[in-house]
Amino acid sequence: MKTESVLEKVIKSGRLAVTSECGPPRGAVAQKVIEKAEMLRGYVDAVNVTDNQTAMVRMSSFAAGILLKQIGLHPVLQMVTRDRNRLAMQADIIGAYTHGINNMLCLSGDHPQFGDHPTAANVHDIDSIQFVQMVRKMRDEGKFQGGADIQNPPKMFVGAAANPFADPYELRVARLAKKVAAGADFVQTQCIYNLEKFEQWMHSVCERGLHEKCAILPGITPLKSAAMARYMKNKVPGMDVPQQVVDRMAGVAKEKQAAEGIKICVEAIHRLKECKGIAGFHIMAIEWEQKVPQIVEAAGLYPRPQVD
Amino acid sequence: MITAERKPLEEIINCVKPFERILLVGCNECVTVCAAGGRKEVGIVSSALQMAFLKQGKNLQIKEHTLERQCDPEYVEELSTMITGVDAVVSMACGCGVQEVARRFKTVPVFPAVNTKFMGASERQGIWAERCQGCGDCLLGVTGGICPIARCSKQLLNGPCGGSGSGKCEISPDVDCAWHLIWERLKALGLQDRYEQIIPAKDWRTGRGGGPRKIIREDLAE
Amino acid sequence: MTQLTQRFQTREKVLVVGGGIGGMRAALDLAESGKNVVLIDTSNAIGGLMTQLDRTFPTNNCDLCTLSPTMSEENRKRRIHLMPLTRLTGLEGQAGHFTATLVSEPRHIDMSLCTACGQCQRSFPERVNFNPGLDHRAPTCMRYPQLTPQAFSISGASDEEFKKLAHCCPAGAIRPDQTQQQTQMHVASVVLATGADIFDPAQLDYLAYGKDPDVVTSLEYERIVSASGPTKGELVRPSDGRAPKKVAWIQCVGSRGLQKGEASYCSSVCCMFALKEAIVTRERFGDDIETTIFYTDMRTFGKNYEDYLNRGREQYGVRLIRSRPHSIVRQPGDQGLRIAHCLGNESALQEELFDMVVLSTGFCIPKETREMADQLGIALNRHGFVETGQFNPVATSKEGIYVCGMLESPKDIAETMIQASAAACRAASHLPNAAAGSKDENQVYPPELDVSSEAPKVGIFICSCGENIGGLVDVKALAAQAAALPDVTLSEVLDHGCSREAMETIRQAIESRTINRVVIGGCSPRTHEIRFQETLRKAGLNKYLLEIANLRDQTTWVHHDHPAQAAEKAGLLIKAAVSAVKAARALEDQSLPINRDVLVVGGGVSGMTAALRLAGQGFKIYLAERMSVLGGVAALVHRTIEGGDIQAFVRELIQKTMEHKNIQVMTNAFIVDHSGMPGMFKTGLQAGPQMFYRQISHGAVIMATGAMPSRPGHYLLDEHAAVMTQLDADALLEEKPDTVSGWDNVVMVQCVGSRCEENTNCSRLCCQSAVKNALRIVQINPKARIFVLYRDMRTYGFYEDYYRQAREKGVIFIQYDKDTPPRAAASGAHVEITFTDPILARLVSVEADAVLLSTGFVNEDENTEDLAAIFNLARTTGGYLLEDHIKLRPADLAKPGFFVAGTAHAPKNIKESLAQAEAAAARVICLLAKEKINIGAAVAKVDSSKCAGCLICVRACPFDIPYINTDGYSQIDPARCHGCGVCASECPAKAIQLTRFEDNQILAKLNGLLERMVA
Amino acid sequence: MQPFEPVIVAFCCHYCAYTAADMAGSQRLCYPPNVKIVRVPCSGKVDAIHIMTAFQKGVDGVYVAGCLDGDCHFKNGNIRASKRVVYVRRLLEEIGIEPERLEMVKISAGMGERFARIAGQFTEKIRKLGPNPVKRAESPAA
Amino acid sequence: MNFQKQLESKQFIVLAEMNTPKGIDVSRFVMDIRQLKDRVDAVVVPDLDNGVMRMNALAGGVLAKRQGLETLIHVYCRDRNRMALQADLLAAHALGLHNLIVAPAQEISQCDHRDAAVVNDLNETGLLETIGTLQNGKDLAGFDLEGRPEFTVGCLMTPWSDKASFEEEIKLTQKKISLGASYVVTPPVFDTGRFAQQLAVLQTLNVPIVATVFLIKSVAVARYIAANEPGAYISEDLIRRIRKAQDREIECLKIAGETVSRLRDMTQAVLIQTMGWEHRLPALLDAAGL
Repeated sequence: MKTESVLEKVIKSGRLAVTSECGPPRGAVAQKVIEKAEMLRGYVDAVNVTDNQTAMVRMSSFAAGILLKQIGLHPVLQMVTRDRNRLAMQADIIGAYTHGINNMLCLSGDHPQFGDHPTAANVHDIDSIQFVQMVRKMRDEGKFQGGADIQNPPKMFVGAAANPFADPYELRVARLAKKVAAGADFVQTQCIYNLEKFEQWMHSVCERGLHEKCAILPGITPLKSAAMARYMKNKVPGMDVPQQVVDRMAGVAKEKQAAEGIKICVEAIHRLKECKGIAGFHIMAIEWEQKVPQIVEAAGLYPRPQVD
Repeated sequence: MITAERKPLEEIINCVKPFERILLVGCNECVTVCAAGGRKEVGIVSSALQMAFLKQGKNLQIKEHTLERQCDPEYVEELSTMITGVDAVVSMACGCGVQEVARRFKTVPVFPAVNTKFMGASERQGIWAERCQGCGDCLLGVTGGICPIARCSKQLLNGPCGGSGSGKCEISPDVDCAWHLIWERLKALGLQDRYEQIIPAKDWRTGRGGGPRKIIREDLAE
Repeated sequence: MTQLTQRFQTREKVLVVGGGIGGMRAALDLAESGKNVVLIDTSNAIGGLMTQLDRTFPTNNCDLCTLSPTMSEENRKRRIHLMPLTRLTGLEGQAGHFTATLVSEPRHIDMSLCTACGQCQRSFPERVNFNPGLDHRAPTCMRYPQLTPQAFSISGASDEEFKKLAHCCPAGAIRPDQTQQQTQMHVASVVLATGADIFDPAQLDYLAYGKDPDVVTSLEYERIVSASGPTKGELVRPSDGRAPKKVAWIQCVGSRGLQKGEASYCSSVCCMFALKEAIVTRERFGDDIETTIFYTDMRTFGKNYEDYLNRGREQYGVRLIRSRPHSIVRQPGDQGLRIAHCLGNESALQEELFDMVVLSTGFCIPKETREMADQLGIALNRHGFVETGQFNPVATSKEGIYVCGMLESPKDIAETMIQASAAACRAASHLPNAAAGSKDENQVYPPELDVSSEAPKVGIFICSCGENIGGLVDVKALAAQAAALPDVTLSEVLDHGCSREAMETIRQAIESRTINRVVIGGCSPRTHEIRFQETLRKAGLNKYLLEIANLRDQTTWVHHDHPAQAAEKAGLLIKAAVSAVKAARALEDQSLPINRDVLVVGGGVSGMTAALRLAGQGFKIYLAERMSVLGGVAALVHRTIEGGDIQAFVRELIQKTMEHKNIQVMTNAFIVDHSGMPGMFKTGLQAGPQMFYRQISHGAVIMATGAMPSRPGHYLLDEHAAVMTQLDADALLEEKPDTVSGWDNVVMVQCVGSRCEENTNCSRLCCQSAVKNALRIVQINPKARIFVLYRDMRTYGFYEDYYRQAREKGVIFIQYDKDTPPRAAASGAHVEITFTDPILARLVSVEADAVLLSTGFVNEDENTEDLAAIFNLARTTGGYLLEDHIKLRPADLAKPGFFVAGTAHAPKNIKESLAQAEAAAARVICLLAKEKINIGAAVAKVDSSKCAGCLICVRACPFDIPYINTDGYSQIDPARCHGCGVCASECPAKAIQLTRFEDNQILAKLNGLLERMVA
Repeated sequence: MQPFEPVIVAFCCHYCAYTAADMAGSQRLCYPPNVKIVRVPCSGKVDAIHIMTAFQKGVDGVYVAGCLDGDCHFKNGNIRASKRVVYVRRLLEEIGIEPERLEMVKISAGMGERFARIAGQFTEKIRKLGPNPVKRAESPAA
Repeated sequence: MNFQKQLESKQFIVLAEMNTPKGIDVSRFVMDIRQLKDRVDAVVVPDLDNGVMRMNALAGGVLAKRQGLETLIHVYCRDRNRMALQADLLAAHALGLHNLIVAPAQEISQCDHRDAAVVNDLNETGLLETIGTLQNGKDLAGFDLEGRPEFTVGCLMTPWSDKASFEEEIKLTQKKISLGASYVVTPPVFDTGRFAQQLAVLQTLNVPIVATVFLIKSVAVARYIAANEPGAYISEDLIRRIRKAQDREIECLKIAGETVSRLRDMTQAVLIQTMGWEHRLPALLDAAGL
């Protein structure tokens, strides 16, 4: 074991891991975080806490992560390279670790243009791969990025994101390889709707043996409505929603669309369970956390293993 | 070249409001080439300013002049004969020129009339695009001649983010994904394997991170 | 005249015999297309008959005004060697290698010294000739003011008289001892244009001509009403000098006659001539003058002439009486002349008194001309006119000798002009190819003064343009106001700024007052700039030191509702022009190579002939035909009235056209777009069946789009099998002549679908077609009774012979009125035609086996309209293409670079169409013979000290001319620059200026217009 | 007070609009004398500075008259002119001068009638807009 | 968006036909295409259109694509044998041209090189099969290809003059669809009313319909087409409308524009043919309200 992380333990145990996510509120309301997280209790192995998701200011993932930790859940600290330079990032990492947070996801972050502070400086002192590398070095070599030794280095289970669909497609596996080489322990992917294409990607991932060095957790997001499906298809960068999925959502009555969305997502989990190289699922029910237990149960991922 | 864009006229008008006589100085270098501050733009801005003031019954006197280059003191010196009797100077050069003029004429306020934008190239007639951020440590050699610092929205040095589609950046379909370009270029050069080498975190000291920069050529410097 | 220059000693020249309008046109066309011409005339100056006309039909314009530019085109004079008082006495050799013998009479005046002051003539009017033709009426002014050469001649003077003449001549130019000279000359070809004489009515004693002073010929009448005539344009009776109140015209004097000395043919122009004189009389001398024309048939068959006839009758109240007067007598005690005549349907003789009688005399060929023809060995027809081929309109029987104008047959000015150009076209073919171009040598101008360092001294000339400007604006006040502008040296008013005198005034003023900038206030610079520029050059000034304020087209003509503001605007425009001209600089012209390819639209006989003539001269032709085959309407006709085989001719023409290496034939081709200017047009065509779009670059266009046989649904046409058109009958007679042998009664109806509301004009051809078919029917079936129901038989010229022949063969011609047309009713296999017999004055019916309708031609409205819209061409109300000048430029369209041939212009027969096709070809050659088209002096110039090398001009230029040179500056080749100025207006460093339109010039103009508004 | 009579400058391309203006003349069509024509070889020659200067000098309205689309004698000068007019209109707007005082019109050489109509309509429009604000501010002082 | 995605999106697609020059001066071709950027969804480059020898579609297509526009090219059988066709298809793919329209070829007698040899090694359906074979990674001889090209293929319908020929054409088109054509391009539509009647049948083909709009440029052209194109219906009213217009050229553009906008509610796509007046396309699109 590289870390104390429960998530790492579940993965190493060979069972399919389940993570979910929780977006912190836009205000100093700790209760909101706790309410959302409570819905997930017992159904997931770790909860991602997003960092100024979609470039909108929210409670810091660091603080929200501590709140989760306090109620006994296992947060995955998300951090983007957009808002902090390498000093601030490392400071936050050791800070989080001292509060017992031992998972993190290294991201570059959405462009400020999409958010509520389009005039903000777009820092990107380092990029996401350099970030993964930095966290890994802090853990394994006990060194800050600048080369100085760390007293009691933070032992983070390091995650990275991957989008199997973004262009150029042929670079997708190579990019994952690069992240793995940089030190990613697990990877959570973009929401998967185009299962066939994902499977192809996984096939290439496995061909390179990347699944052995790194746990791959495909992202699963239930669609709430046909409108959401269309939006995801047309408006969200890097998203691949096949027309059949949109048609299927649109094919049922409006009030039944939510149920259909969950059905699609459960079917997807069932199918991907069979896919070689999968280490678990990252179920992102955006502003719909209450449905996660239902999905986990229906997908046969309940109960969660006890590893502690 | 350095690109620039004329400031909104209102901003320039507000700057010169308190004055009666101004000297409007163009520059025959980069800002001419990017059609922001050459002789022609000087004429247009001069005319616009005069009209804007005439409307309020004020006869703003404008001397127009365009220097070969505003960023060289020898050229700036040309203005010394014109500066007398002038209340303010409006420079249509890039930030370098404005500062150079201000440095030379200490008693007269100097206002910029253009916003200096970036170092870029003209893609086509009338379209200029950013190409370089002057980071002081060029890595074009490993990125196939395309700069991810200047041209990737997130300054990613190790590959595209997850948001690119059809070769375009997630921030706008008008922006090429720099990494897409890099990748295509590397492929064309048969250098795909270069991609998987991780480019380490950048030393920003060679850029603005290291404070104001200066180049000294010992052999040339006096 | 100067001695023969070297140029005229070469074999490569054309001899033009006769200096009337025909000869002049031919000479000018040849000269303009770069050929050398020797123009001879027996009189002391060129001009011929037309210069004696006061106004020409149907525009009623003053001839002098329209003709003078043709005569004084001085820049062409250098290719025309003029030999007055000269006749052709012999011609040896063959086409391309003739040797002509010319004999010149002495003038007894040294032309290099004569100033045309007229002193000699005032002293010895009997011996000094200046105004020939009407000398017995005591000329008091020059024959016409633009006479070329401006010269007198002396004949028959005694030694004593010569002495006195020498004494009175202030220039010392009298040369008593000059003698007759004979010259031998090599020429490649000859154009005969000696015209015809006017029939002398003195031979016909019943007309009282020569006995009574108030009986005059139409030409004499013309002189009487002419502003330059003996009465200075006052209409007075020769007998007592009183203004006449009743004037009569008698037609067909010396034409269509059988009496002694009369010609049997029709003189073709007299009807229009008389009508014009009657209209002008009413127009100019008052409504209270009664004008009456006694006629046989009103032959207004030319383009839009029928409209003119209707206007004369309806608008001007010209009285028309269909009758041939019996006698003209002045009985004692009569206040006037008594004309006795009978009306058609009444046997009683009528008498009426007139104050003046005008004889519409015809034309005949003088004896001397016939002798000359004999000497040249060319065939004449039985009337003494030069014989030409049926399908070869201006070629005489001898190769290399061509003919035009009245000498070929009686005709009006427009047709003379067409033949003259056609003759020029043919005559030129014996010289080296025109397509090779000719170097345009500059007229010798005085060296240009360098005024760049002088302070501006502006001369302003404000033209009142007759009433056009002066009528609305007080030009004197305008001139006075302009005189007060800074730097103005002179400000004057001119009456007609574009006249030769005015130009001379300007030139002298420039020289005497050392003016270095000129402003003209007048008409549009688009039309007149060139002429004023010429004047500046003659005065030694660069032609770009000129600015024209458009006071007419863009001021007085468009603001006649606001005279005060128009005057104010005129003042401002002058001021702006003064301001701009001060910023003007001396410039040199740039030119572009001319595109010599020609687009011919329409593949009928006219189009093909024009194409072949041009192709033969080395031009490349694009022939666009909208149908799938060539041939046009002529392919439908079998015989000419003379019996010529049209089909064989058309077949041969098509073959030659298809095979010619210089002709690219495009069938199923439609013109869809067009742009450019003469010498560099671009036309887009779409050609089926592939609908391939291609753009053709060419220098000129010949419109030969034709007209179509009319087929109006009258008289049971297309309802009853016995009813057909003359064109149908032509085919029937050719293909199934036997059908005719069963015909007992044949009725032909004339003017079906012509001269009516839907088509007001005469179709010109139908009378000859009817006569042609009648003669052929009679030939096959002599028993057939043929009735021709007509309104006016218009068998003009020699076609009159066939008309008479038909009458002699028993064809019955019955006149009907427009208001009581014949009627047709089906009657089994026959058609019953009912009409009024004017002699019996009752209705008559004929059971016709065949009814032949003379349906004439109509313009194909949709097609010409489409083309006119695309090419931006003007059309007549009947839809035909509108020529530039109905008389003088009948083959030129109003749009420069466009020419017209054949029935696209107006209905005409094949021979006439062919002549116009050749004329159009000649006119095209005139345009395209130049090496280059001058594109003016507007070129982009780069100031390298300002240039930032930004490439903006390189990218902006629509023609890819600028480039960045090795020094890093933009460079623009002036020879390739088109002068649009886009680079100048986009240059961010203001390093580029477009000469002629430099910023300071435009700003100066704006200053002039706006300066008093904001200090 | 005298009614306001606007001063209008029309920059006319020699090949089309200027010819159309002459054509209006030969057809004796009336249009307001307010319009003063400045001949240019191509509408693409009309510099932004020329237009600005005209307004600075107090003109009340300007229109640039070029050939119909696709008919430019110099290929695309008229298209450039149109773009430039849009650009200068924006400048005018920035300094508080009604952009409607400047227009681009397209006329072929044969359209005399259209020329007269546009002259009339444009004059009417400017008459309604009133004097050029630059001149307006100037005149009480003058 | 590539053309395949455009088709899938079910949005209204506007295509413009851009003919290559007969010659080597491509400046007009390129300029005309440039001004269509953001105005049309894709351009179509025909190959030796209507039997006129000109620069081939492959070169034209590459030039068009370089201007940043999605590009479709024609392929046809008259002038090339199966080797040349396959080679060109591979070249097209390598050069980024992934959209094909399989076109019928003009009879050689109607071409501008009437004496040229006619190849017709394959026919239209054979060509469609060939494209399918290539997409499966094989050539017609059964050899493996390095890499598999992917094309979006459409087919052109030949004009029909009556019911029988229409039915015949529908049958043929069905076959082409079964062989891989994923959309069809109709002959020019002059009268949308008449077209509406045929549309029901066309829709049974179950693929996107691209209706062709042909720009009539003059009365003479209108007359010619009405007389010579089978099934082309041009009403007298339409001809009168052109004749009465103050500016015929603009009226013709308007007519085509209006046809485009009417077809907007009827078909998924239109193809505008201007045959030489490509520079007028922006005005036409303006008239269509696009």
